[in-house]
Amino acid sequence: MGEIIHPFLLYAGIAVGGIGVAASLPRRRVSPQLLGGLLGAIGLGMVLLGFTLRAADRTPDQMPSIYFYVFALIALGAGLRVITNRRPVYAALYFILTILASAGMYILLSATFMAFALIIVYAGAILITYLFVIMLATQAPSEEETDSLTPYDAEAREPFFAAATGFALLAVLSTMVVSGVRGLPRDGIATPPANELASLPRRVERALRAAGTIEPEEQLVIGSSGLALVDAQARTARVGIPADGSFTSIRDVGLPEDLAVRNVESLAFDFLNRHPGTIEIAGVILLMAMLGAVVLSRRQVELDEELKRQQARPLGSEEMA
Amino acid sequence: MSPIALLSLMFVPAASAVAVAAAPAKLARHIALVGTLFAIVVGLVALGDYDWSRPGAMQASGGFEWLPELGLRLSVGIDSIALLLIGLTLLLGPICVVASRTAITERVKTYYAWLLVLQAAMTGVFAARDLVLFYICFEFTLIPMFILISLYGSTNRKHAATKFFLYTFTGSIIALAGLLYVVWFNATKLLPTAFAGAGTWTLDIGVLTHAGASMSLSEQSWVLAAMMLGFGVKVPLFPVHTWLPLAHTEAPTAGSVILAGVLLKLGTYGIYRFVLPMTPAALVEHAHLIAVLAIIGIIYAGLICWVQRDVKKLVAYSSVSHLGFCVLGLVAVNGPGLSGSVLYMINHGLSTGALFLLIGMVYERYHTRDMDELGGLASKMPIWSTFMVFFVMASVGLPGLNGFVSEFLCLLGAFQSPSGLGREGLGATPGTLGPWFAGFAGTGMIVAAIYLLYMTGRVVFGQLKEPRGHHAGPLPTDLTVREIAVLSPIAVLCVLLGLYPKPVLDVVAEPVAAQAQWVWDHQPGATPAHAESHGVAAPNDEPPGEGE
Amino acid sequence: MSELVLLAQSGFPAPMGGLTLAHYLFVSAAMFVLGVIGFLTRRNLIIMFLCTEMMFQAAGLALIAFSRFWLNQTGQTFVIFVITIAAAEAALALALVVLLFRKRESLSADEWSEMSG
Amino acid sequence: MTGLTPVILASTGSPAATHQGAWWMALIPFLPLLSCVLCGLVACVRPIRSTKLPAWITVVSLGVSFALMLATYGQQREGWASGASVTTAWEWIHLSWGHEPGQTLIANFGFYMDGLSGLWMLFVTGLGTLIALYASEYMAHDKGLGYCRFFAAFSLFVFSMACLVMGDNLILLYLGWEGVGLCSYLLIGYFYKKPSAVAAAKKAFIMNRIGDLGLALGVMLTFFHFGTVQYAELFPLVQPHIDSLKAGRVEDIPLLVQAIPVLLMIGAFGKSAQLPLYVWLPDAMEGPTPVSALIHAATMVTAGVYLIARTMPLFLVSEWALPVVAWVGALTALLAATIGMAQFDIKRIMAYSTVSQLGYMFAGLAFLSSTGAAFHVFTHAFFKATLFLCCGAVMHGFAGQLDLRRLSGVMFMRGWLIVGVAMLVGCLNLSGFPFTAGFFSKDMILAEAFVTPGYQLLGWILILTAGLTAYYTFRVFFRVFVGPRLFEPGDEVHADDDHGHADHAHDGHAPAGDGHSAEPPTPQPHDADHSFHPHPPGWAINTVLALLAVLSLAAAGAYFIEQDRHGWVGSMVHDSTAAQVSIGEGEHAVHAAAFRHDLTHEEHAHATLLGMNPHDVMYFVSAIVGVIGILIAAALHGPKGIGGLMIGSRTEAARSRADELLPRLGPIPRWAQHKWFVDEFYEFLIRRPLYVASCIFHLIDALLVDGLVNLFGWLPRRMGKSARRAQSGVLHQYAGQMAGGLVIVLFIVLLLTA
Repeated sequence: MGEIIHPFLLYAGIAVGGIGVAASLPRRRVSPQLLGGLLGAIGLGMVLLGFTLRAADRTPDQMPSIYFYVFALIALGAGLRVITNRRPVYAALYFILTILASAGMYILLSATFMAFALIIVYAGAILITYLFVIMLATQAPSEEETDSLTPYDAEAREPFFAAATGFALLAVLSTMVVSGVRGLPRDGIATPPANELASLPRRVERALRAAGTIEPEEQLVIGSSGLALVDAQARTARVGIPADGSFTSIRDVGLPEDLAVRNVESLAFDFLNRHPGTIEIAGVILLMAMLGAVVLSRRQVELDEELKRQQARPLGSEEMA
Repeated sequence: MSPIALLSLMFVPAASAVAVAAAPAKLARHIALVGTLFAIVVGLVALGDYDWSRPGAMQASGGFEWLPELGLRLSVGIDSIALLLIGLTLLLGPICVVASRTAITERVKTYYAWLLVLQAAMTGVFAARDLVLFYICFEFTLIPMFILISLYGSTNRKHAATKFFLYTFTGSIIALAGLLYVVWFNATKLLPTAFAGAGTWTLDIGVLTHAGASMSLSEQSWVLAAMMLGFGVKVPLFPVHTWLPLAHTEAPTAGSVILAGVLLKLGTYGIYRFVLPMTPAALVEHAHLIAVLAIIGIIYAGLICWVQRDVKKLVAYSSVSHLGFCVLGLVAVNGPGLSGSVLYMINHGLSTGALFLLIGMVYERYHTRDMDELGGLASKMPIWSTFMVFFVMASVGLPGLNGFVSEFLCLLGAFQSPSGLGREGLGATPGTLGPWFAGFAGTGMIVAAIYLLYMTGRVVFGQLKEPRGHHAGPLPTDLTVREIAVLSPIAVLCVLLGLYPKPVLDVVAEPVAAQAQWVWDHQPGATPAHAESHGVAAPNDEPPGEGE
Repeated sequence: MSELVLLAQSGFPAPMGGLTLAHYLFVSAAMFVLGVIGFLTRRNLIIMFLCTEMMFQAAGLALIAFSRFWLNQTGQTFVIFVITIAAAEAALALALVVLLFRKRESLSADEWSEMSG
Repeated sequence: MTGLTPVILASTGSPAATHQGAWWMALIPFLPLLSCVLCGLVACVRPIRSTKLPAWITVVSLGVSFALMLATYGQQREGWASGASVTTAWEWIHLSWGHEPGQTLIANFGFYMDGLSGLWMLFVTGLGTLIALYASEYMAHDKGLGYCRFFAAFSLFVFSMACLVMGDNLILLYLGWEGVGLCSYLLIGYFYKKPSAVAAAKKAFIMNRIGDLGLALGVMLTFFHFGTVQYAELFPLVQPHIDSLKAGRVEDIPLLVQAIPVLLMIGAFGKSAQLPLYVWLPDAMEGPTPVSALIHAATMVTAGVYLIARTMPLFLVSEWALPVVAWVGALTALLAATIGMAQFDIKRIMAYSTVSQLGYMFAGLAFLSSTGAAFHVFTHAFFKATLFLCCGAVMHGFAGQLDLRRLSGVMFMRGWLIVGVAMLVGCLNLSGFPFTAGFFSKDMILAEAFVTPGYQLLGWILILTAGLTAYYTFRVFFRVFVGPRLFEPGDEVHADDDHGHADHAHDGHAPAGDGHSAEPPTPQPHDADHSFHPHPPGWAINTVLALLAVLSLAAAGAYFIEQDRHGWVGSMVHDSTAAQVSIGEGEHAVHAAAFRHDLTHEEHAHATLLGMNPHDVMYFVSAIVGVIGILIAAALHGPKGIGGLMIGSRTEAARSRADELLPRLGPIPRWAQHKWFVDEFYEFLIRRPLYVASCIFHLIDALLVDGLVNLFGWLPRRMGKSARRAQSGVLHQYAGQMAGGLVIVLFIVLLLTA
């Protein structure tokens, strides 16, 4: 564990963070949210600092990206506000902030498509639905009590127990993370990249023409499987002059240095090529969800509560002999 | 006789059950009656092909692939013993249907449908030659019975049904564990050269019989314990019998008849079919223990009968007592004992079934079975009383009626033992027990007379006593023609089996002798020479009842 | 070929920049735990669902980080799936919440404990 | 194995050698069975149900059976000398499980006819016919279902008895044995509305069952040892043992063989009402009187005698069996006689006298006098039937009155003379009055007691008993049949008006309490009850009584036919399996016990009684004892001046000199009257503890055995109940449990991978 993070920093940070979260959870009388937030931030800082120090020990040449820290702080800080804010609307709004920060981190991780998809789908669609529902499902404020804070929002349930459980979980999880990461190369890359350019013959050809590497009559040679003949390292491609269904004067040309698969392309390639079943399943799930939502939100015949309860009783009260 | 015939014996009731469920309630009992009668017809037609000269062989054996990946086959086959028990099952079918006519007036379809399903399952148990088929049918009898008791029983029926189900189910799970051990043993511990089927994952009962007999004594003992627990609950043997009186008391009449008539026999049949051939060495080693339990059951349950107030409970306890004789005969492992036991299974089914029918008839009229409220019915219901005395006598084991031959043979089997009081005589039959066992078990005959005559004396004889506030129902005072028709075939069979049991004994003798021979041949240290001394020349390599 | 090109070939242009997988995973874990704590402590059904969304979010972050780490897209593909599930869950859950609110005029989870054994 | 080979079967001339009997011999048992079925059918047909048809069916079928028996006798009598004849009706039990001897159980519906069975069957069918005739009138008040039931059971009884006697194997004998028990049960409980009748029936059956168990085990042991239960094969196999006995090698006889008769004997004790299983027989008098006469006096109760006589070879080889039989027989005879002396119910007195006489027969068997026993059975059957039927006639005429203190001078009433004379004949026989049949048969047994070494004491006991018998027999006669005419009707007087009414329990004996109270009842002059008139017996009863009286006297004649072979009975017995021990065989009778006795006491002097040959002197001794008994009875109970006897003193019905003497004897008469409290003793020592045990078992079953089961069911239920609280239905709690569980699981994973 020592080479990833100093254990003291990790566990102390987690403990401080835990105390902070426990302190800032809503309570009927005092809930020192500011102090809690501060403690949480200190805890987070301790842990991240721990990671960064050790990372810097090994690669002193790379400066850590400041954006990561900003996004992490925003994401977790907003997350803390989601669970501590007494008003559901604010909680939802803070959650949007969390998502935005997450999207930032996605971009740091070169997942640009996912970052924007996240913002559009999550922040844009889902959270707005939440806000609608929050507004729908809030009791109208009465005359005398304009600032209607429902009792169940005002008070957290067993905050210390929950925080303790949660941070015990965090401790265990981070221990696992640390011990799991230890054996891996620092920057990843173990697998050779898939030769995805071969699947994108027109784009390769367009890039080659733009770079002027090939003659106008030449075309990219397409193999029997419909793939372009790009070599395994994605350095050269085979081109030739088409004639009567076959190619003549075939030669290998170097690909331009800046020709790279874009994130969205490689994602689409992976998604459609390698996980077609997943799409189907996802589609079915969405369909079912739609049906379910329709069925559930349909106005139902209102049965008297007591009547229902009586009907339910014989089943529930059946004593097993 | 083809396996198709056997499977159709299961199929006919099952299909009738579907028909009952589909048809209007008004027709339910007619369809059920036609179905059960048709099953008898099918059985009789199939019987035409039965080769009576080889009663010991598994006839009509064969089957279909079911789940070949798991080694499952829908394989069936019967020897004469299974044949007799299937016959009993078929016979009781229409009797139960007719007997339920006035007793069941609500939810008729459910009732008859499950009754028919029960019959199909029971037939399957006796016909199965595949362990899984056997076990499925064995357990499947529980569900219809559970429903019959819990829907159509008397006041405490839910409790009784649950107890019945859980008790017997627990028992048979344990038995299954023992049987699966044999399967595992056969597949992993035996060389394929040992015998045909060894070393494979097979569920064929014949192969497993062979495999079981090759286990070591301690393995056999554990398997024996597991199987005896499972089948013992079903029989029921002494310490695990308490579900039976409860279930009988609460069950509807037809349920009691089937329960006593056939379901209890599943236990003894299981002992005969599995325990004896699969664990021969352990059985001979521990036969004393089982016999002691059986004898305790005979006397203990008999004495308990004496203090019962509920007639049905009395008869239920008497079943425990009676089946003690049956188990005693089985564990004696010799010709008379086993023949007696097999005969006992049939006879007990007839006489106790009839007693339950009679009690049901009184219950329909008076809505009570309490001996304190009923008495002296002879003066009001002479026909009923005549039948009652008749079947009581059959149950007591009066010679000339069916019970005697089997009871006597069971005791005779128990009597035979090489370790008896000095063996100088001609009694050269090997056996596991001895005269003392027969002597103690014989006291059960006295006890049976005590409690059954006590019951007869109170209910049939004496001053007429009827429950207060009794109003005559739609039924006439004495038995109707329908009820007489229900009882008469059983009575006729009782007399026939009592005076002329020879046909049954003849067909039973061969498989039974082979079974006993198998057990004695598979004792540790048994040699063909030893087998010679038991009176059969050739060493017995085929499991009893193998081969078409 | 430089490391950057290699990265580019896989569709991951940006370098990690002094950060490790552990950074992201820790943040993800912390976010997940916040979601757990929120689910455990808050009584408002909607906030509880928000918390589950936060847990999804945490999982998504971890998946993206892994995706970056192994230089393949499987993690991102999975995040699409996670978002799908989250959307479906949100639709159903919110429909349920509306339904429940109609019955009891309250969003408290404590109101609904009919399943007690 | 002791080298018993089937060679013995071939030995011709042995009584066990058999030959094929005529097919119609099988009709002898089956005609009564047919009659039983027919009676049942009659009961089903409403128009003829209430006629006397069942009685006629029974009488005719029994009569034909008797005729067939006579024909059999005539045809086969000569053949029996060389062996029995066997007719097999069908194979009953035939089970084979191996090829060695002893691995095949054969018990056919086969009928075995030799002298012994012939003798028994003659009086069973003959008496059966007569008593059925008697019953046709006696039971006439009950015409209808009950009448059918009575005769069906009656016929079934004769069938069972025939199976018992004629069966060619022990298992068929057992069938008959239990069958007669069943019929006895059904007929004792004939008046099923009377609790006492039902109880008596139950008692009889259960007591018999105890004996039956012994018999069944004996049969099994026989099969176990000899590998057969068929007489034809069995007795030759016993022969070697008898030979070794004769050769003085008692120790060669295996213990197992010696145990067989001990078990068989238990059965005999039960069926023949011997100590300790005799208590059912007096209670059995609850049944209709014809039943008492046929079953409980003449035939069924002699089955035990038959069994022992039939299996005499087995008994011979046992060291203990015959001595036990002797002692049991003698003690039973004495005990029953003492009880009989103190009873007031005349039918019960007869019952005790039956028990007592059976004791004689058993003793006779044990003294190796099968002939004596069989002869006594034969004569006893006639005179005891006569006595019972006379009692029945009285009961019939006086509406169930049986108390001898309430009846007097019956013989001199109009229409009762035949009954009285028949009664006198019976009493004389029973008392062993010189030159009556009973006199000869009893003497045979008594004399043999003194011939057989070691049994002198028993002989004296039996002589004493003979005196007591004479006393109590004539006590009845003097009290009831002679003296001043007086009667009180029994408790059925009002039922007299409505014959055939189902509630009418005709045969009830005196109400409970009366029979036991030492105080004589207050005499009520009969004219106080104007509505009652005793009705004398009709033609059927009179005919039967007269016939029986003659027959019981004529039975003595059997003693004088074939005198060289100890009378007709002796010759019959000689031609049977009981033959080995018939007296006067030349080779003198031995049995194991006697043999031992001889070994220990070297002197083997010829037995004497009072210095003379016991057979000669016994005529005088027993005659004197009998007459003394009668005189004492006359002195104590006889009416004044009857028949020139000057010693009688009774002038009133209920007052006799005996009553004055009674108080001086202290509590003994009361004890005797209470049957020496044997019933109570059994009640407290056996029945009550058994019942208590049953109750305890019932409790154990409900609490302990079932309790354990319920505990096994309760445990998971309890666990589930406590685990149920975790399922609070509160979402947060579930989530907390999940989170906590996740922590724990991950922690464990961490520990494992570390």
